Amino acid sequence: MIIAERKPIQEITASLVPYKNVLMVGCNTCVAVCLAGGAKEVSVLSAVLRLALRENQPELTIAERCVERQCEAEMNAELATEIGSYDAVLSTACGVGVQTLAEQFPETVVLPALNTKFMGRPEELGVWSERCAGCGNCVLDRFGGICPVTRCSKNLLNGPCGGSANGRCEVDPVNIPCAWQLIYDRLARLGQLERLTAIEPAKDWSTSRHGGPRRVIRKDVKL
Amino acid sequence: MPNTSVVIIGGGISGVAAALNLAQRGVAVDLVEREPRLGGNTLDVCCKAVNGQCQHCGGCLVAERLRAVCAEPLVTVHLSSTITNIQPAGDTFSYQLVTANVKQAKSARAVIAATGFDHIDARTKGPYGYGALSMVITGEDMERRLRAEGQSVYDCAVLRDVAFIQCVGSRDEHANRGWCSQVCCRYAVRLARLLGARSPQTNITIFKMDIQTAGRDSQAFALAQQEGIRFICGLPAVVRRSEKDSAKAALLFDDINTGQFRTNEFDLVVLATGIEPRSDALQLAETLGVERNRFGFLASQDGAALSIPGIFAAGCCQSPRSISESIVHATAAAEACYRYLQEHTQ
Amino acid sequence: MNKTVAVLGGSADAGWVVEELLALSYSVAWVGQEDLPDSPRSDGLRAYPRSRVSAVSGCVGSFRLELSAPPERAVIDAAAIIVAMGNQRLPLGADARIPAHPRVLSTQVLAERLSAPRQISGIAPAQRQHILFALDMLELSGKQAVVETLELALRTHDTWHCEVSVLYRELQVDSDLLESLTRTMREQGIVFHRLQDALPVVDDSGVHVKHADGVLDGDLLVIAPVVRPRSDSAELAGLLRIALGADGYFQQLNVRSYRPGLSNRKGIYLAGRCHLDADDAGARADAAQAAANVAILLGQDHLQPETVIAEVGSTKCIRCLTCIRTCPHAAVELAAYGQVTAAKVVELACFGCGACAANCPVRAITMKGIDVPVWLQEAALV
Amino acid sequence: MNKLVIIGCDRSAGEALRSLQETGYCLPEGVIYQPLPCGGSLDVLHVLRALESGAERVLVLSCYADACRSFNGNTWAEKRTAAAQALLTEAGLGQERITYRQVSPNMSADLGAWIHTLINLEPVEAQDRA
Repeated sequence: MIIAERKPIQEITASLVPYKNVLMVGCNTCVAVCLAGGAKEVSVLSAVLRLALRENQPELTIAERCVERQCEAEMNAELATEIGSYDAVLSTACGVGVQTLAEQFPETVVLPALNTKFMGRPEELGVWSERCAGCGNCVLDRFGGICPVTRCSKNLLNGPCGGSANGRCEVDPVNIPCAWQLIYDRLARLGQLERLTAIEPAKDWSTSRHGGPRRVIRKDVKL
Repeated sequence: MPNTSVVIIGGGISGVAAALNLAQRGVAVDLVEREPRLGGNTLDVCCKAVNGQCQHCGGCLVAERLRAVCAEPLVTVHLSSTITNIQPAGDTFSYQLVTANVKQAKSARAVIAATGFDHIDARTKGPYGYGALSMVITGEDMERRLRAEGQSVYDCAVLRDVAFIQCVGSRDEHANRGWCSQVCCRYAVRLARLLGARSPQTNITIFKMDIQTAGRDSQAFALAQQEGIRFICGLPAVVRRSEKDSAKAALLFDDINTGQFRTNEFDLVVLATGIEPRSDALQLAETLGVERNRFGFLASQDGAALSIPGIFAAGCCQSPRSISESIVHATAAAEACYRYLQEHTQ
Repeated sequence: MNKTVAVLGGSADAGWVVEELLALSYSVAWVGQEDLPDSPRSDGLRAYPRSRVSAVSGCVGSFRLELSAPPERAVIDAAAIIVAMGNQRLPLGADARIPAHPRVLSTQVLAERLSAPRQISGIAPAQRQHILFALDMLELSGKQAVVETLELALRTHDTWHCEVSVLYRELQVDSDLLESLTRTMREQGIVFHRLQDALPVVDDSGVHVKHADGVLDGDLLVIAPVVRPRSDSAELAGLLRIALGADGYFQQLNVRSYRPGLSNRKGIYLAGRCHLDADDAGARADAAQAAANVAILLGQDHLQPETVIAEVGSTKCIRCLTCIRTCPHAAVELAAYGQVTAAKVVELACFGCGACAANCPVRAITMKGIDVPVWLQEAALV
Repeated sequence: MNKLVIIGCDRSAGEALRSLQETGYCLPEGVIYQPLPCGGSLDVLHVLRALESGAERVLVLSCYADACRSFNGNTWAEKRTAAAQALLTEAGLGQERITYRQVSPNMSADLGAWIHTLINLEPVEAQDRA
């Protein structure tokens, strides 16, 4: 899922300076699961903002709403009747949700409250880590189910590099395991070490961000 | 089990815990306490947590149980009350409940003695000057002040040197008190750590025979040593007023390292007094003919059952115990009592 | 209501628990990895020796334990579980600081020699022989070790009529038994010496140990056992989803749960030396306590949830699993509400602490039975 | 008079407060006690809403480590109080409006002293200006 993190409060308050009547809109999907932008975080953040701006912007009001999935226009439709009465919307969704609101309500200012970070998974309560870079051309079959594009700091497809020591990555030995160590260990476990003797050819990156914004079209589903 | 009632003598933590347990099992209980409040000795126990960490003294386990027992419909609490003329009457026991000179004849199917303990009077240990020297106090005094006045009460720079003296009144064959009171090492070490954590400039010395800290729940001794609390083997012979500074106490003790007698001076001397069975227990034992062990504690054959069927002992009247151990023991006593009632109620 | 209690562990502690439970007329399923000690024959008892728990599901009142006991598998349905697997003792050679020498023995070896006929035992006990018993040699000995060693010292003295000395750092006398034991020993001429910080020296002439008043020379040195949590504690704790303390024994030293043998899950209790240090008498009392816990739990006709418990609004739940990961009592699980899957608080297992409610990112969990005023929890109305 | 909201575990703070009240103590005017079933159920939002609704200060109370009936409720309470303090600091408000203390049922004397100290402190704004 998409992992996001709240922006610094100073940055948010600075973005709110021109406005008096703000609607906060949360999203109860990915950002709720990663504890960044669900209904509860909307309440917490709006409470902090009201406290922070009590003195400098005493006239500011912040209302709270939360939708189920902000990247879906249909699910934002419930906001349509009231959104015009606010100067700005502060969204605690990922970048997709923010843009959906902006597209859907062209007359309304939409501000992000979160920084969208990556696609990842919870490792344990309160810890999330990146697992997929969305390269559009999955190689996990050749690497024992461990993605070198995402998890190797240098995106090496023919690793490891010389910076791997004791199974850790030189970029941040404490927090980053060497992806190539993980790949080796996993292939060894699967009895597929011989895969590593093959040279991985240069990857076709045209499916990635390098070809401009991407679309997926399912002709069988699309009318 | 309706219409059966048990009388519990003593409303300290053991009596309360036993009453709660029996009530949970559906047995009606008369809980008799001679003082105007429930709780007994535990009401003076302070919290000894240091550095955010509980020291497992159990002082915090009391309040909610006292409240629960008062709210329990099957428990009738008799405060400021005593029991006289208790005697077996067939399958039951008859007794008189005396509340403010009003006597009431009652009966019970079983009796749980939870008469608790008395602190041994530190005055009986004459050479330590308790009562005569103002800087000599007991652990009980210290706990009571910490509880009543708050934890900052000893948090002062004045206390440079503090001594604890263990086994005051315990393990003392000359005073005919040969038993180990079991709780004093634990509370003294905890209090010492508490003082040490609150005023780091205080030097603390504990004079001891053997620290009774076997087992998993007594890491306090090791921690105390790490924290710089000094343990000296051997008890001081005498405590006097210092000749140099009349606010200080001078302790004369046999230094095991040099084999010489030495005198050290302290701002505060805390006597870790032991505990002895309350005189109530002695009376009760005499009236009912229950056996006592050679130290005067009620002698139990098997955990909680006493030498007469239908009479059980809970907590410190049977042997010295900590608060949490007393609760556990009282629960076991209540269970034994419940089983007895089951077997004797047809 | 099913009133079977599962007792896990083949230790003596477990045996006492079984006895207590049978006395209270509960059905008992006794599971041990080893052969189980002899126990009173009873219709209420089913024994599963040489079996290991392989899976545990359900909650208080309705636990299900799957056992793997080659060649067959078994399933136990139990209302409550008592863990009484005991502890383990380290072999004498486990610590290199203790010299390996025929003159240095464990209590167990000495006990065997003491019971064996003289000619087999290999030593010719004589009055002039001097046997040293050392407590607290590497660490302060626990109660079990102290009682066992002192009783052995006394028995050695009585059986072989030799000279016996006991070395210690802090002599434990904090129970009726220890108090009378040490008294009897002194009366019989056994001498106690306080150890100094020095390890024993062993050579052909004998054993030499430094103590407070000099050096003690003896012919044999018997070392009190060092006890540790069993190495399979963590595995069982994982299956039962109960906590181990930092020291490896079951449950941390929580003042509310440690002494009464409560685990972090409702219906699972701890008994004996898998969670505390105790001599046999203490472990026996603890077994009674564990049985009392069961009796309090199962004594009523049906189980009652606590007055304050958490409740999941299944339509609000987004299945983020935060509550399941948060709950300290393993009381939240994923469950089917009709066709919908959502988190569910198992009412009987809930302690009502509210950690799940405070962590829920969509505020789908409410606390029943406590009144948190609206102004503290709801959004400001604008 | 400063408004003080006390949010605490009812098993420790609540018991301490009740035994204080049994000795005749009354909570001073402007002081509200809000019980929680355990420190674990403290929500950052509780603290912020208390401040929003006009409290000058908030006192969060939970048990000592190893004394929580739910084992880590005290840790949750401490962490969430720290989180609330961090939020206030980040928002430029200063964290001194929020106080966290560990308490046990037999610390009623200490609880009374803390309340007394907190309600007699200068208001936070005045402190900031000074």
